[in-house]
Amino acid sequence: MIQQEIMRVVSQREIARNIFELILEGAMVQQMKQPGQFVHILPNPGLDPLLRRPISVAHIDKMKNQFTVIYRAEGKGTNLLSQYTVNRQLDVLGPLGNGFPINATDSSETALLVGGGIGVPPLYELAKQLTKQGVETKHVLGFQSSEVVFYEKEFSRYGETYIATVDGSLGTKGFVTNVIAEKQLDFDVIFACGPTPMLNALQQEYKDKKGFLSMEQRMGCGIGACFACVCHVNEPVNGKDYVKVCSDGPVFPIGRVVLT
Amino acid sequence: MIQQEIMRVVSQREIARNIFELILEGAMVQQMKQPGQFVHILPNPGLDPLLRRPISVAHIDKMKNQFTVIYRAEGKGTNLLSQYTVNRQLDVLGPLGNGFPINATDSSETALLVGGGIGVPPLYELAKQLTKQGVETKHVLGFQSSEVVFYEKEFSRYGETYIATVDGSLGTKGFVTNVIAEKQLDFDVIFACGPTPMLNALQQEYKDKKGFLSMEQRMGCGIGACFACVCHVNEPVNGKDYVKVCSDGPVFPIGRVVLT
Amino acid sequence: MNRLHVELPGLSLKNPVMPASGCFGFGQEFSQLYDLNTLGAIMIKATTLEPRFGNPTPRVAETAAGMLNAIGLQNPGLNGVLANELPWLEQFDVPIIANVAGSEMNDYVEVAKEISKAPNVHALELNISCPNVKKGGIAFGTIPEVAAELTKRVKDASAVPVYVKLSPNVADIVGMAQAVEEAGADGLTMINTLLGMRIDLKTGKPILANQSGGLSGPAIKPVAIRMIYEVSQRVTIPIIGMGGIESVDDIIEYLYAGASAVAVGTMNFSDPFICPRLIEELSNKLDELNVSQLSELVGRSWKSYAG
Amino acid sequence: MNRLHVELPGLSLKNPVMPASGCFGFGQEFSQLYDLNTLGAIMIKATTLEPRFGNPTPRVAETAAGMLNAIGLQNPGLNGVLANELPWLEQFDVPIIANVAGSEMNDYVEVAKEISKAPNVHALELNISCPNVKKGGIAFGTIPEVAAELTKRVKDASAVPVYVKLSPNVADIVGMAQAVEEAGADGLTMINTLLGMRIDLKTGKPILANQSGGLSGPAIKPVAIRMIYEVSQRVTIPIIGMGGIESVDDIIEYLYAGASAVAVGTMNFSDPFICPRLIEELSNKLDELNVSQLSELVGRSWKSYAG
Ligand SMILES: Cc1cc2nc3c(=O)[nH]c(=O)nc-3n(C[C@H](O)[C@H](O)[C@H](O)COP(=O)(O)OP(=O)(O)OC[C@H]3O[C@@H](n4cnc5c(N)ncnc54)[C@H](O)[C@@H]3O)c2cc1C
Ligand SMILES: Cc1cc2nc3c(=O)[nH]c(=O)nc-3n(C[C@H](O)[C@H](O)[C@H](O)COP(=O)(O)OP(=O)(O)OC[C@H]3O[C@@H](n4cnc5c(N)ncnc54)[C@H](O)[C@@H]3O)c2cc1C
Ligand SMILES: Cc1cc2nc3c(=O)[nH]c(=O)nc-3n(C[C@H](O)[C@H](O)[C@H](O)COP(=O)(O)O)c2cc1C
Ligand SMILES: Cc1cc2nc3c(=O)[nH]c(=O)nc-3n(C[C@H](O)[C@H](O)[C@H](O)COP(=O)(O)O)c2cc1C
Ligand code: FES
Ligand code: FES
Repeated sequence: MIQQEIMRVVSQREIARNIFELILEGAMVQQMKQPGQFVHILPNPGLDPLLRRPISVAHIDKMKNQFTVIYRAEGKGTNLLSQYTVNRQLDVLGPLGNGFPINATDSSETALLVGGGIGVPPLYELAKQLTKQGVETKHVLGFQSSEVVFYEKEFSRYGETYIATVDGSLGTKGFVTNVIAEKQLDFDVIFACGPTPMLNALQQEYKDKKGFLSMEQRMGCGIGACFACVCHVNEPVNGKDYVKVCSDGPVFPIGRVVLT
Repeated sequence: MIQQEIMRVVSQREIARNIFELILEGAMVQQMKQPGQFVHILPNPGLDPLLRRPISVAHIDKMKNQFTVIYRAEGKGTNLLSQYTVNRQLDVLGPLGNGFPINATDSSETALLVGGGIGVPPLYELAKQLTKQGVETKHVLGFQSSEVVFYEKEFSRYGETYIATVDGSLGTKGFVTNVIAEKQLDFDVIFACGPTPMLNALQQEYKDKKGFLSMEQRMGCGIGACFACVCHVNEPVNGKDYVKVCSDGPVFPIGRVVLT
Repeated sequence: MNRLHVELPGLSLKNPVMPASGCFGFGQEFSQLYDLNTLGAIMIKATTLEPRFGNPTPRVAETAAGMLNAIGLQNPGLNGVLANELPWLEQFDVPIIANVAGSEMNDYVEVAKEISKAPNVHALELNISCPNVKKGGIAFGTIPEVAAELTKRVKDASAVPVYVKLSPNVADIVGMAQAVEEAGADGLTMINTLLGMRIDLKTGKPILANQSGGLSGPAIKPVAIRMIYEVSQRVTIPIIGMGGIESVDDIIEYLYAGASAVAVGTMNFSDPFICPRLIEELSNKLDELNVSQLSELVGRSWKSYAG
Repeated sequence: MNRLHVELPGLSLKNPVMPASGCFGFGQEFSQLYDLNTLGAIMIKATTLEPRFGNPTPRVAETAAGMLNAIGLQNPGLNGVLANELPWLEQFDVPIIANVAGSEMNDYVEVAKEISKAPNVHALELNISCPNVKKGGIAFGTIPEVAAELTKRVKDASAVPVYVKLSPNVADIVGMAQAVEEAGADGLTMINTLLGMRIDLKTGKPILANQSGGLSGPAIKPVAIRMIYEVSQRVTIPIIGMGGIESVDDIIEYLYAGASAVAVGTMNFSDPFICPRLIEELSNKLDELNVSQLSELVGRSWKSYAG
């Protein structure tokens, strides 16, 4: 069930340049089902900024009633968010959307998790849950440069982890697709989250593979009511020629959504 | 000189129902000349609320680089202001306006200080400075009810202090004018700050006395540039048929401004 | 007697608060959050004759105390709404106000005729003011003669009262209101969005794929209040007011200005529970204001009243 | 060569940032805060033929990310401005843009004729859009034929280039802009305020003594951007943009939309040092954007450009 909750800030720290890891506590955590779901955070009470910000759930700790998000402080809202200190309260709506279907993989299979920039966070909870299920996971994480790389060690705990940076300052120089090609990575199912050009490249390359892509769109409501976040689909789904990223997604089977 | 300064909150406490005493620290304090001047406080960075709030200086401590304001948390801005805790920073413009001319009184005279509600604060620094000059001060302070009375003890330190409350829950029942009449208070010069009807009553009653009234108006700039805060005058001043409360005032000689 | 009750043409509202069209879909999503029976009414998303996909994305952009949208009237079309959306809404005891849009007058007339027959549709909201479609939309909303003609034809076709939704993008809102009143409108809803734009500093291009969009939210409230204040004194039909409502004080301000009921749009996104919350708070507010009937507040800003 | 330099009819600006009319008086107050020589230009408060006291108070009210004003063109009149204000401003090396207002066409013409002779007045800003005066003002700003006629007559009388200040309270801003361009305007300034109102919940009456007033501040920025985007593509004269500017990013957004220079109004009140601050930041921003001349940015949102 979707809840609106005033949650407590458990911790906040800058883990790479302008990249923040924020841990929140509250009852909503019990409702979180899948990696890849997101929450809609109001960065400020009051009217400026006005809208909530969609941020993926990066780690769930049901025992402690806590979950983690990782985000880049970029615009007005995320910059305000980065100023929240321990014990301050934050208005969160969630959990929202449909995440990565972890049951789509069985324990004999290998999963390739591909993340780009701030698309990396939801893959962390995914890696954890897949590993727990006995699935082997490999991780390819792409960033602009070494300064904004985060969670390399954390991912390594769950499986082989490769880094790509656009400027070559860490790992392979170039994009995640370069790494996959160069290392000739083998896998049965692919899970990806990141900028649309990255998803588009993966969708073209692996359209015949089993795979799931998590999308981004500018959002209004975050719950499916405003039609802000629609995408065209390649074939009608439930008689509709579109899907809503917020409530039908953000995760879709590879090949479903028209990416450009 | 008018300064814009990011000042430090030294303390904030609720001294009566919804009435807050806030002490701020910064270099601007050295520029404060007269009791009755005010500062223009931005209750929040960002755009909501947008405008500064004019608040009178209630006490100046040049030694410590600190000054005090006392305000009622009422609307959006003052409610936000009341949430500032120690060591937080506040954007203050000031000191603004022309305050009470303490040299208009000499030490042989008696001054009557009349305040209504949130008009009381600037009289406190005035009482202090007049007393220091050897002027005898009497204080008549009017409030709605006992719950919102503040600084009675503090004023008593400088001179006789009478309280009026509209509901009679403390002191004389009624208005400050009732007290003055009832106690037959004698004085050479009157200083007043409070709601316009109170000032109007005083101006009519004591138009032939030496006196100074501090006015309120909704403000834009606070420095004389926008013409938001003008009042008609009974006789032209410097060839003008109006004064600006923010830069010509907020204190005017009794009889100068048209009050209605 | 329920103090929040409001009686308007075709609408017997248990309270004056309803979600605004386009900000609440057809109710299904919000029904997962709270009981829709609490609402005074529901203004459903615009319905056009044919299904529409709407505009490319991005369709929304944030602005200071507001937002822009260019959804482009995405909706499943008249048949889809009649077959799926309205029947689903029948489970609730809430009057539906159907927002009707189109590119040609005939489209409007056709949609109005059919949708007004649905049992739970108690009124139509004639959307002559949508800024986000290339044909029709706002064109109907800026020329009084065209708006009047359209109103007349829809009114003739409709089985229920017709409210005309006015565009604020005009120099003379009173003239527009009077034109549609004369043409037979049973009520007005105002305001729709102001035309606006934001440019993406990274790309240098407009953020919205549609370039411009409709500005809504608290930023536009003063424009709405001014227009309702002016119009309510010059027409005799009631007004449902909207534009940036986010608090119970805002509702009171709208009533004082001359609105008889209100709709909440954008703020449903920041606070999805806003409608039931405002309805609850409104009751307390009436105690505070010491009024026995909501209607006493309507038009207070320009009516002289005792007390 | 100074990268911030902007060349406009009558105006050779060392940078594109100036205070907007009515938000800076005649400069004296702000001169106590910083050196006015830093400014690109100064748009002084509206000057009318006779002195005016303006409207009763309250004259301002706050709104979400904006404010309303109904000052009512208080000013010392043509003679006062010529005798005191303009001579005082001569100490600064800053071009003055004189905002001209009136109730009758003849008033405008008379003021334009005389004030344009002042040595430091380099351009006029024809205020056909003030919402706060009963006669004239906005009436001139909503009817293209009237605006054109006024522009023509003022242009004939003026010794310096004439910029016409457009009102956003119209359905067709492009039509208005083209009408005044054809009538001889040398430039446009846009936008003036939107008409708005707020009601005082304690009294039930409008907060402003004048009832309605002009909405300004960040709330209106998307409306201004949209109008400048549309107009700049359809006229050949330059535009000075304004409406809610509060950051250097806002300035870039205005330039991208099609403005050649910008004015800052309301935000002078919240941050009295905003103009010099923005001018300083703008220089760094050009480094960041890697442009050698500000003018390269003008109209980027609709011009196709390499890179
Ligand atoms: C389902 C989903 C999950 C996401 N998960 C993460 C995450 O885990 N970590 C992370 O750092 N970012 C994530 N994002 C992107 C994040 O929402 C934006 O970076 C953020 O909204 C930008 O807000 P701002 O205040 O920094 O920028 P502003 O420029 O102030 O934003 C203005 C408006 O545009 C919207 N907006 C701007 N950029 C984006 C964007 N890229 N995607 C969607 N809306 C945008 C904002 O939400 C806001 O409404 C996610 C986006 C979606 C849709
Ligand atoms: C020279 C001067 C000195 C003042 N000194 C004090 C003081 O020492 N203590 C104190 O409690 N109050 C003082 N006031 C009044 C104080 O400025 C208002 O109470 C305050 O601005 C209200 O802001 P808000 O956020 O509570 O209300 P909101 O309703 O959010 O205010 C909205 C807008 O209206 C303006 N406004 C509302 N009420 C008033 C008012 N009574 N006077 C002027 N502007 C108003 C606000 O400044 C703001 O621009 C003084 C006012 C002036 C002009
Ligand atoms: C995302 C969005 C979609 C909208 N869609 C419609 C619509 O389909 N039909 C319509 O008449 N108005 C539509 N509107 C306008 C609203 O109904 C309302 O008139 C306007 O937003 C002002 O109210 P607000 O400030 O409370 O949002 C839409 C507004 C938004 C924000
Ligand atoms: C208090 C105030 C007074 C104004 N007076 C004038 C004026 O005399 N002449 C004029 O053309 N515009 C006047 N304006 C409009 C501004 O010049 C500007 O066009 C408008 O406020 C939008 O810019 P902003 O949002 O930056 O304030 C005034 C605006 C304000 C807020
Ligand atoms: S954000 Fe509103 S439908 Fe997806
Ligand atoms: S507040 Fe601007 S002139 Fe006084």
